[in-house]
Amino acid sequence: MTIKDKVIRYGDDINTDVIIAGKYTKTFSIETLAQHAMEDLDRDFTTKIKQASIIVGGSYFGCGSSREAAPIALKAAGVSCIFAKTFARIFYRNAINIGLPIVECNTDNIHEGDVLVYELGSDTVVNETTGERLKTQPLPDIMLDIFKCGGLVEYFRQTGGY
Amino acid sequence: MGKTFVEKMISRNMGTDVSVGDIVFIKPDFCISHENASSVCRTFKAIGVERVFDPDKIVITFDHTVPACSVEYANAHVITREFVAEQGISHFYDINGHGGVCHQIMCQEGYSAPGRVIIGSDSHTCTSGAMGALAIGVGRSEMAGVWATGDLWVRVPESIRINVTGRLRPGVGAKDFILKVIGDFRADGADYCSVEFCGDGIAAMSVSQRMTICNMCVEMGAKNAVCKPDEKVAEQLRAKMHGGAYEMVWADDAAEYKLVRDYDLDELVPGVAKPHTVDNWAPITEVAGTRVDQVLIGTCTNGRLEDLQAAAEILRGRQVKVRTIITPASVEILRAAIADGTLSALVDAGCTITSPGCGACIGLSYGVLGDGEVCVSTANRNFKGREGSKESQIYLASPMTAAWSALQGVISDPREAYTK
Amino acid sequence: MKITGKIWKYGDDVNTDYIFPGVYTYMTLTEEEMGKHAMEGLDPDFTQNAAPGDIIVAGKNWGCGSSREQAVKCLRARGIAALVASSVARINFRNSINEGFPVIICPEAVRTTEPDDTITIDFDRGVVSNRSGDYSFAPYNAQIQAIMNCGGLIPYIKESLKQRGKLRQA
Amino acid sequence: MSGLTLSEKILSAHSGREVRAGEITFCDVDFMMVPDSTGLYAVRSFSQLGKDKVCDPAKILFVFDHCSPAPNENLANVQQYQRRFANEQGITIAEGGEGVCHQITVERGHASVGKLVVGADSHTCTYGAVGAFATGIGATDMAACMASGKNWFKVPETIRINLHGKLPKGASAKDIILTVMGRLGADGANYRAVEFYGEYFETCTLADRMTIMNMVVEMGAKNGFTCFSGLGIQADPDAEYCEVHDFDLETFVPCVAKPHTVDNWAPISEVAGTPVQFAFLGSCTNGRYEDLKSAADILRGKHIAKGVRFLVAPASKDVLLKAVETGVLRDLVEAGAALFTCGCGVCVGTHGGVPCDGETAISTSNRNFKGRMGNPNAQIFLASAATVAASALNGCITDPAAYM
Repeated sequence: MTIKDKVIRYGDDINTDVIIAGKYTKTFSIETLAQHAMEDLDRDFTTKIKQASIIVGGSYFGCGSSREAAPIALKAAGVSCIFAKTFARIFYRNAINIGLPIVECNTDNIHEGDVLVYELGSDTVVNETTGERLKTQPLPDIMLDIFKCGGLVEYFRQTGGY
Repeated sequence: MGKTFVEKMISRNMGTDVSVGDIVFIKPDFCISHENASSVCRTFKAIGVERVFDPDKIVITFDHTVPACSVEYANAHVITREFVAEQGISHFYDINGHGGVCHQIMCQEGYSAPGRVIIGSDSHTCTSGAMGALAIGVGRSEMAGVWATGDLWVRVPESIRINVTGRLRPGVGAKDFILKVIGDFRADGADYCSVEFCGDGIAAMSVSQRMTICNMCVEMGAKNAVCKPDEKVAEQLRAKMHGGAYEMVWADDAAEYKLVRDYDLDELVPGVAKPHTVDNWAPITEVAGTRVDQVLIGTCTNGRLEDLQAAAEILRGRQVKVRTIITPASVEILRAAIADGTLSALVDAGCTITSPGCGACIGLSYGVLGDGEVCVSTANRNFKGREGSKESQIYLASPMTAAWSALQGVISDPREAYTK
Repeated sequence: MKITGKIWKYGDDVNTDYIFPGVYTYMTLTEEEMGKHAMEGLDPDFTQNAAPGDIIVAGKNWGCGSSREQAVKCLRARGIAALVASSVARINFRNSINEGFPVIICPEAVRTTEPDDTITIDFDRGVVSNRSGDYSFAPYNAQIQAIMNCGGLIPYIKESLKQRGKLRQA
Repeated sequence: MSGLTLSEKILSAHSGREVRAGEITFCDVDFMMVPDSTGLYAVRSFSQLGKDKVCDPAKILFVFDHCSPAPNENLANVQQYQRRFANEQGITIAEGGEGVCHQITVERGHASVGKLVVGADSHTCTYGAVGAFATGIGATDMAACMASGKNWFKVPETIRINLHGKLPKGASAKDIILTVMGRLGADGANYRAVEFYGEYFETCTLADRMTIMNMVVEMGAKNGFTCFSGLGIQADPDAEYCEVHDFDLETFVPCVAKPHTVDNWAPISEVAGTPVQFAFLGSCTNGRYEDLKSAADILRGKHIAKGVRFLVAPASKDVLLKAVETGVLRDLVEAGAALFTCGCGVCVGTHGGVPCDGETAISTSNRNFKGRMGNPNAQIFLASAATVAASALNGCITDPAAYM
């Protein structure tokens, strides 16, 4: 599967409280989560996401709490993939576990509005706007297996568990 | 012809004789508002008056949403704080370790006293009748009018007299008495009336028990309720009082009543108000065995030290089977419960303590009920959805019944606690 | 003055938690927002479909419970023209007067009004008319009528303060 | 080959083979802790996995602490959903008001030396204070773990931090971790384990160690250990560390993390005098008896400043009872503190003690992100229990040293 879309650019240390505030996380309503995603960081996010589905961050994206509602909210809002220099550990696991593609690469030269093209699982992402080709960090095998199944629940259903 | 309590009070306040049915303007000695003060402030500003009629006669407490459980509530508190500062209102109880439920503060801090007129923008303002005051609940816009003018229009009401004899038996509380009265009168049985409680049964009760009784009279529609003031009230006021000298006022012997009823406490059994109306009384034996998910002990009805002590006496050294929430009616009560070991006994027994205030009673936080859950509550209302889900059920009961039921996990007769 | 409207019929003891649930009570809402939650605790059909000019017909002890005046404001905000009840709980009655919301006490009219009725209230004659007949009700006391004539307590207070020269000049 | 770090040792013991940093390994998990904040997703994911029963209910604890007693109908139902699942499966529930999950897990001995513990909460790393390999995971991760009793782990590299000398008066464990974090940065230990060493740990309390371990996740760490002779497990002397940092405790001072990031460190002198309207003492970071006592020692016989709201939420019932028994709670309440239900309370902004727009809060908790306490228009400073108490007393950020 290939992802091709425009970029919404954020900085370093995007934490889980701004991705989805604690007051909204105790719900199964995907709509509620989608509606309040990034609310405290970027009031225009829900508008922007209609034009651009790729989020690019700096280092340490998703730091903070272990709330799985953070990647769920972004996925529900329509985010197709997140690129960052580094991700916080729990967010990284959570994103893969719920089937939201995330990729580590050097994001320094990616800007708001750039168009990225990425074949899921490949080791390169192309910035169509600048022509730059960026190396991506491969997923560990276990995470790749989980991701290929579409998430951890599906992985368990298909493989019967660890 | 003699005068009832309320006729006497209004006549005194007006300086002229009034009789039932007259509509007159009276002047309050103290006005009480809680979180709805923010709305009162807004309406007050809309009226266009610069200053409140008397900043020393206005009391404001935060109790319904403390500490604030959302940004909306937090910001609403600010509106009141700013108004309080601007108007120089000195009797203000913020979240700073001294407040509590407004009605508790009125009695505990000695704003309410015999012969005084108390107006509150809360229906349970009638609680202050336990102090011998004429205490009337009104709406919030109305309170803005009082803040602006110092006047309140009232219709001089008919009166009901309830003579109480006998003594409460072990396991039977003042709450059981008032639940029975409301069950008998029904939800509108005292609509627009002033209800007077007297007799040796009332005289034998503590001020705290009288507060439980007066508190709930609005649940049968009363405009106000009052217990005959006595030395017990005077003693409490000697310890702590605001405002000037007060005067004991009581009805004349020859006063005329719409209704007179007699109750004998010796015959009283523990009871509950079944869902979903306060007048849906049943003796405890009828509902014993009903599954319970949550127990709430507290509120302006039964959140005083005596109530917590009664619960602790039953719970000490035992473990509750269902989640049991204790919400003291004021910080002062919490402090006393810490000092005398009541709090430790309750916590040891597995109870959860929340910040003093209205707590779960109003369904705004601190123990909201989920779908299908059953709560035994010492609060004053069991309307559908009152403490959360519309699919939940609330049984109103005494602290003894609540505590004993918490131990069994089903509604249980608290008299067993005193025989076992 | 005379009003005619489609009615919403309710039973006895409709309390303030039904008319305006507690969860909204301590939110700073506009009257329009209050209107959106009217009767939410009891009747979602009303909350969805009540229209301006409709009239509520209810049994005894309407509005019992809390002192929350939003239980009147929300109805007025929805454009409800009046309430006809067998009796009204004290604080709710006061709040209605203070909001300038007409409340008519007329047990006979309540008893004979069918759920699908349309009724007419003639305030000048003091008569409620429904399919089965005309039923008279007692007029307001003069003091209360004075408040109602001003449109509620706040305008009334403004008016009387103006006359007493106490109101700040805007 | 070099020796093993503590993380390598414990993960090896749970893998049935020796594992080294960088490897991915499947381990049997000793204990799983599930709080109400993430439990709803864990339960839902579990119900989708296709398994009927959890691996072993005795290895699992549900704790209702993030929003208990329930603040609204939705959360009441969310808790009921988890309660039903736990009851069906025979899992123990710590009900609302029993305390913060991490405090309870340690108090009840579920986390102890050499154990492998996972929790569906990022601050699970707190249990490194008692020598457990403990790390936070997400809800679906937890569901898979409850089903299988296993999880996969990437063996972390370890950063070694040596603390030299003695801590000056006024400074505390919280100041240590805030300062270290300020130096290393919020992602300074991302994916890694942290081992703390130093004379300090020979004499400090368990509460101090828990405070330090609690916050290692705020610099990204997967887990951590506070190492001292009595811990019961030691890293090999020749273990390999990816980084080593040395700190001189003598130079440490009371400090804060300024809004809106945990590594936005400042010495107290830089921010002293900043007005505060709201003070919070509690949380899994600093809600223990020792914290309440250090605040009471400052406030005893005094009263907090007018215009300040000071909320105190003991981390557990045991903490509350001890504070009652010793008079500490009375001192706090008499000084104007408002008691809040044992649990996460004010820290997470979901059920009580939300600050107003434009307010400045000083808090003993572990996060000061924008909106953390429920209002994005408030400012949060993080500090020690003593600093929070001194600041509540004066109505502005205050160096506690003068009051100690």
